[in-house]
Amino acid sequence: MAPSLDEMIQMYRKMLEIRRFEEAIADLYHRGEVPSSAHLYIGQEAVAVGVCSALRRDDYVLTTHRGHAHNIAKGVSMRRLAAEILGKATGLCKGKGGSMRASSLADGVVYACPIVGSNIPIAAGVGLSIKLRGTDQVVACFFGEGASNIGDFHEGINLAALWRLPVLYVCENNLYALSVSQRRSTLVEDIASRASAYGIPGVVVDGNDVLAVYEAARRAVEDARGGRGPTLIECKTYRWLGHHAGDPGFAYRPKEEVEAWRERCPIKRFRRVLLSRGVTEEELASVEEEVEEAVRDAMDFALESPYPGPEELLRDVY
Amino acid sequence: MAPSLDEMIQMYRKMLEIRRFEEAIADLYHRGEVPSSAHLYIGQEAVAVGVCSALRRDDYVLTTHRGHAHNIAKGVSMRRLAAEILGKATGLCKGKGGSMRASSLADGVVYACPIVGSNIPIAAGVGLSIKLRGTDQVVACFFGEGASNIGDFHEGINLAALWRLPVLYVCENNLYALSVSQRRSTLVEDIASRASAYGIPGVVVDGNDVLAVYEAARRAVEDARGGRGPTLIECKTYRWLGHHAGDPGFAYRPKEEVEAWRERCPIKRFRRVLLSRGVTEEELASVEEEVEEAVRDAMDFALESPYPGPEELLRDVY
Amino acid sequence: MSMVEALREALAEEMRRDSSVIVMGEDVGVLGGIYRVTQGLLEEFGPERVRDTPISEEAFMGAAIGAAVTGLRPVVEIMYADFLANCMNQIVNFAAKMRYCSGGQLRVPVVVRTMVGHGRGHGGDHSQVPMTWFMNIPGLRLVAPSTPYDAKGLLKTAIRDDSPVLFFEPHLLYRVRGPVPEEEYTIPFGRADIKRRGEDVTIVAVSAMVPRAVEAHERLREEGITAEVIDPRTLNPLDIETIVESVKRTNRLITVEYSPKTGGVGAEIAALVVERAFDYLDAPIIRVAAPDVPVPVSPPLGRMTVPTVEEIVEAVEALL
Amino acid sequence: MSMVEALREALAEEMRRDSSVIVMGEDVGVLGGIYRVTQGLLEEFGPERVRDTPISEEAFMGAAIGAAVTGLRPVVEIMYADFLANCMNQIVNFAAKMRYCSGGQLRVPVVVRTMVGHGRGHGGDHSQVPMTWFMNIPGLRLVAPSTPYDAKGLLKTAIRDDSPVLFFEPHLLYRVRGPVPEEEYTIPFGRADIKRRGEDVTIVAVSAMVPRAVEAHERLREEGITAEVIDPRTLNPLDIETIVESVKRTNRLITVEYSPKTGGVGAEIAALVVERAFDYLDAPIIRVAAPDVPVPVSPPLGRMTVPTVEEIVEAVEALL
Ligand SMILES: Cc1ncc(C[n+]2csc(CCOP(=O)(O)OP(=O)(O)O)c2C)c(N)n1
Ligand SMILES: Cc1ncc(C[n+]2csc(CCOP(=O)(O)OP(=O)(O)O)c2C)c(N)n1
Ligand SMILES: [Mg+2]
Ligand SMILES: [Mg+2]
Repeated sequence: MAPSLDEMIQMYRKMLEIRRFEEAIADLYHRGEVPSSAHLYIGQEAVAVGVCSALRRDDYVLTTHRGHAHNIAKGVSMRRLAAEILGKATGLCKGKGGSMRASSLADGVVYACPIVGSNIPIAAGVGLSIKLRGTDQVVACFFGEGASNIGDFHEGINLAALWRLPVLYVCENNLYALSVSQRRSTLVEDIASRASAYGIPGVVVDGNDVLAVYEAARRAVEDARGGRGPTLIECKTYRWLGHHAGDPGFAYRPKEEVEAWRERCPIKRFRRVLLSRGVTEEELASVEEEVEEAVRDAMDFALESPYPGPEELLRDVY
Repeated sequence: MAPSLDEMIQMYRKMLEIRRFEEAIADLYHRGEVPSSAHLYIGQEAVAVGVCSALRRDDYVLTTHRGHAHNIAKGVSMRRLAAEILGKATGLCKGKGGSMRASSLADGVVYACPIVGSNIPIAAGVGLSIKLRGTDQVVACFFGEGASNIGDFHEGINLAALWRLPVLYVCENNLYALSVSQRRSTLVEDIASRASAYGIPGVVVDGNDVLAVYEAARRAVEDARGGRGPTLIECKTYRWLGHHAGDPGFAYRPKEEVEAWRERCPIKRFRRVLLSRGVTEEELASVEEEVEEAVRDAMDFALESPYPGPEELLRDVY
Repeated sequence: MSMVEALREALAEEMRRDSSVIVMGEDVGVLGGIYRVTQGLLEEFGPERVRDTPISEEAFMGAAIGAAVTGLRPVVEIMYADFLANCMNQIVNFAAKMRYCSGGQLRVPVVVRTMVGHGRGHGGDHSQVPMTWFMNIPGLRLVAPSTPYDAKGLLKTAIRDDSPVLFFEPHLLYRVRGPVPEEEYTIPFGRADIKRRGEDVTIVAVSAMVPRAVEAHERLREEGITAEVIDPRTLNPLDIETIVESVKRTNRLITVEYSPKTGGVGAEIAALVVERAFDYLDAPIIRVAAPDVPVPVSPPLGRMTVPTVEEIVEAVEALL
Repeated sequence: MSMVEALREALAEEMRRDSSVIVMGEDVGVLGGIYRVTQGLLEEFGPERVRDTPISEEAFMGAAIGAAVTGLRPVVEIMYADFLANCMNQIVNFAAKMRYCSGGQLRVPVVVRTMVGHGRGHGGDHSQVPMTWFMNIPGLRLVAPSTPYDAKGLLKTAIRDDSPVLFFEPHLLYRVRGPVPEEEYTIPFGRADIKRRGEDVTIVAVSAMVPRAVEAHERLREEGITAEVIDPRTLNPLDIETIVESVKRTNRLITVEYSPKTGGVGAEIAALVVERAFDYLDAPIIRVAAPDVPVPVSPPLGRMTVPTVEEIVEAVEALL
């Protein structure tokens, strides 16, 4: 079941929001406004949006150090997200979590886990809670291909599979884990093939094709809601920039490789699809303008927001 | 390449040594002479002996909480092994390690790791040291099917595979991890199938057929020595007794299942093979007598040995 | 009843009271736990709420956390406290920090029950009393009961608490019996129990060392020495007020634990007492603890790693 | 030269000296480490001895142990000390215990280099100074350098030592420069460095807190107060003799660390001083430390979790 044209325009809007938001954060980072490192998502937008578009508002998401996009795709306020990244009192986590932990339970983004792979068992637990509470929610858990080599991946997916929990495990394979390429971290070609080690389906999709991602996610959601357990979806994609905003990203990647992937821009590509389906240039241009405006507004909000006061230091520990 | 008849008689002797040794330890356990728990290997003898018979004397072994057998199969003194299990000063580890850590570096048994799965990455490291020292040794790492669900399994085998280290990963699938049956711990049927998640060969063998185990190990050793990296060998077998000497082992296993497996005794079975190959009843009877005598001697040695003196308490920490 | 039975009662009562309480861990279901604490729960509450797990400590700890932040109250069993090292990441980097780092959005009502200090020859990696691995981690609650009564009351409090709790059960006391009332009760965190009144010295003993300190009190009384024996019961929060108040009267302090002395619980208690009651101290503080070695299997050596009543008595005599 | 450069020199020199020394960890090869400590090693020593690993802390720590007990001397990098929680099992249950539990058969010459206390807004699970997770673990050596000179000399000693060593590198001091001689040298474990002589108070500062304590010394001198500043340099073994000798002269002690106060390094030092120099103490011991909270990202809050020179000065003034 493909999304409607309206839904597709919404997806386009989300992808663009992510792109512009990350560009703006990169800018703030270089101006020294971001207290932590910022791991940008540019180039991978089709994954977050494809998956989250297949989710309901009351479904859950668990994300990672590279998690701004999943927040945006899930409908979290860009204002409060930007404020969080800047460590402001108006941030999603009052500025205590920052870029790597920015999340909004009210919007279903349970947490961003900056320790690689740790969200995989936690997502199983969210699935367990869904199952025991008897709702028909699902949870999508995002992680990189690098995370697929840590024990949490193995233990967590095995547990979710065994207990047939309603989890989508979404591996964002951007070919690198910091400086280490996939082929220097495992002999396996497709991370999705590891699904067989847990007796669950594994699917490889073009992670730069938002409709392909959407369709894979939609099927996995159907299975999960139907009590048939988790799916491992591997989205082949690429991060255009460095590992984080301060990393040029060329010390360990050939320039040509980066260039080749930039050619495959998921946003441009989807834009062409929309035009071919009859959406007009004008419609898209107005979306684009609205997005720019919304991102500018978010950054202004974040920049103008106050830092938390000292009384916040000792709050929220217990 | 099958073992010679002489080698086969040696294998028979080793299997019998393990059986009688474990029976004697069970006896001592019930008489209160064993300070720790003792995880007995009875029923699984073909695995330790099949694999270790394919190893050279200077090859390495890493074992587990259920590790008496691998020591015996690798040629460790039964006297010093029994003394270790009893916590005596003459033990392999001066009585400090006990049953669960009994090991003898001089005989190539590097260590027994009582935390499930922890020996899997350690074995990778032994393989790395072999590789860098440029010897053509190999290391065999034993663990249960229960251990295949812990992160160490995943991370450790992936690392050994990636670096093409000379390791045999031997999964002793006795169907239970303490009280939890395999099908209540994973959806996967054959643990060996997980090898594909690391890009290495996985082999399933009848773990009660010592010649089948030997042959699988021999091939894996050949690959490992040839620089072609690790193999995951799964040996399907069964422990006749409880998880440890104090566990009757029936609370979680159907009596019929236990009975059925006892019918498939690896020692009786191998005895029939030997007879069919022309070994005489008398030859086997004399082996059997020698083994009984050797085990009795080992237990006497252990019982008569002194405990370590108090000066040992503070030694060996640094 | 024994501590095992008291713990079992606490679990069963809380599971009856609140359907969001679930139990998970290795061998907790069909077998009822290797120490039988969870026996009968599977039968009463069924396999959805009483879950045998694969050998995957990091995963089921993480799963408990994920379940906790979305509405359940999981009680996890870690078979030996040594295996906390296998899920340290989930405990320290997630359970302890998610509430703070989410700006208060998340609550992590997980209880981690675990057995400490086997006390028989199970060896170095199966005998630890690893409370101090977690004392430097804000966000956790640390509970160390020493009687069936305390075990039951504190476990019920732990299950109802919205913070992650590590609940350390001493193997040495599992089978020791003690009174437990019929009526429902809970014990608040952060309230030490003064086991014996005394005027000459304060002994703060932790976990399985409490009955030994009490026995030391009895022996010392025969010599005309009265030792005040305090069981803090929870190490986080720590009822330092009760300890300080006692030291202000006795002017002497001994701590007793069965973890290695260096970096042990006694260090923190000693440092706090020096901070708050320095002028009242008439003598150095003695920390009775295990020697700084892994626990050996061999019985005569192994015994030397668990402080005895004699050692406590001697420490008191050395102070006076 | 900076501490980063000094560490790099130590690694290169030891790798030249002894072909059994290897380096492994995440991003240590092609990238040269995210803090560039291992830069150039891949080029000089090749991919067999300088190994980028997958994101598998438990596995490469275990592999380092396996390699160590069979003849190599691996130096492992754990990118953030917080990730020690991801390989706690291998460190605590194996590296620390294998020598003892094997009755002395095995030696585990592994060095674990790790970055502590990021000190900028990297957040709760990327900022810890987790030394006390390991103080209660016999079998480990704990090293905490505060100058390029010490870092180089101690790392060389660590690599040559037959015991497992956790080597805590303070991010706050990575880029601070200091003199390092041309000639080869090593620094023995268990020798504190008296950074400043003084008569009025002893300040024992750890890791990145050492330069702050030195600065506090300078400020106090203007007020006519002389503080003796001691850097223990290794926490296990701990040179308690030097500290005690100092306190016997100054009669006052302050400890400074940037881990949460509860269960911190200061507790053990305070307890030892009370044990050995009680009669010389004229005042309570003050522990200057981080507050008991996870480290928040927001800059004004984050800054409150790293003790300042002012806090140290104020602590001294409060004592006198
Ligand atoms: C357990 C752990 N080890 C190391 C790190 C440091 N680290 C942060 S992100 C990262 C790379 C992650 O790669 P991948 O999972 O592919 O995600 P990507 O960054 O490519 O999105 C590393 C090594 C970490 N956060 N956690
Ligand atoms: C990490 C860890 N968790 C739990 C245990 C307790 N334990 C010891 S043996 C065992 C079962 C192991 O099963 P398996 O790996 O199949 O080996 P088997 O005992 O069947 O030989 C368990 C759960 C442990 N030692 N280590
Ligand atoms: Mg990646
Ligand atoms: Mg098994």
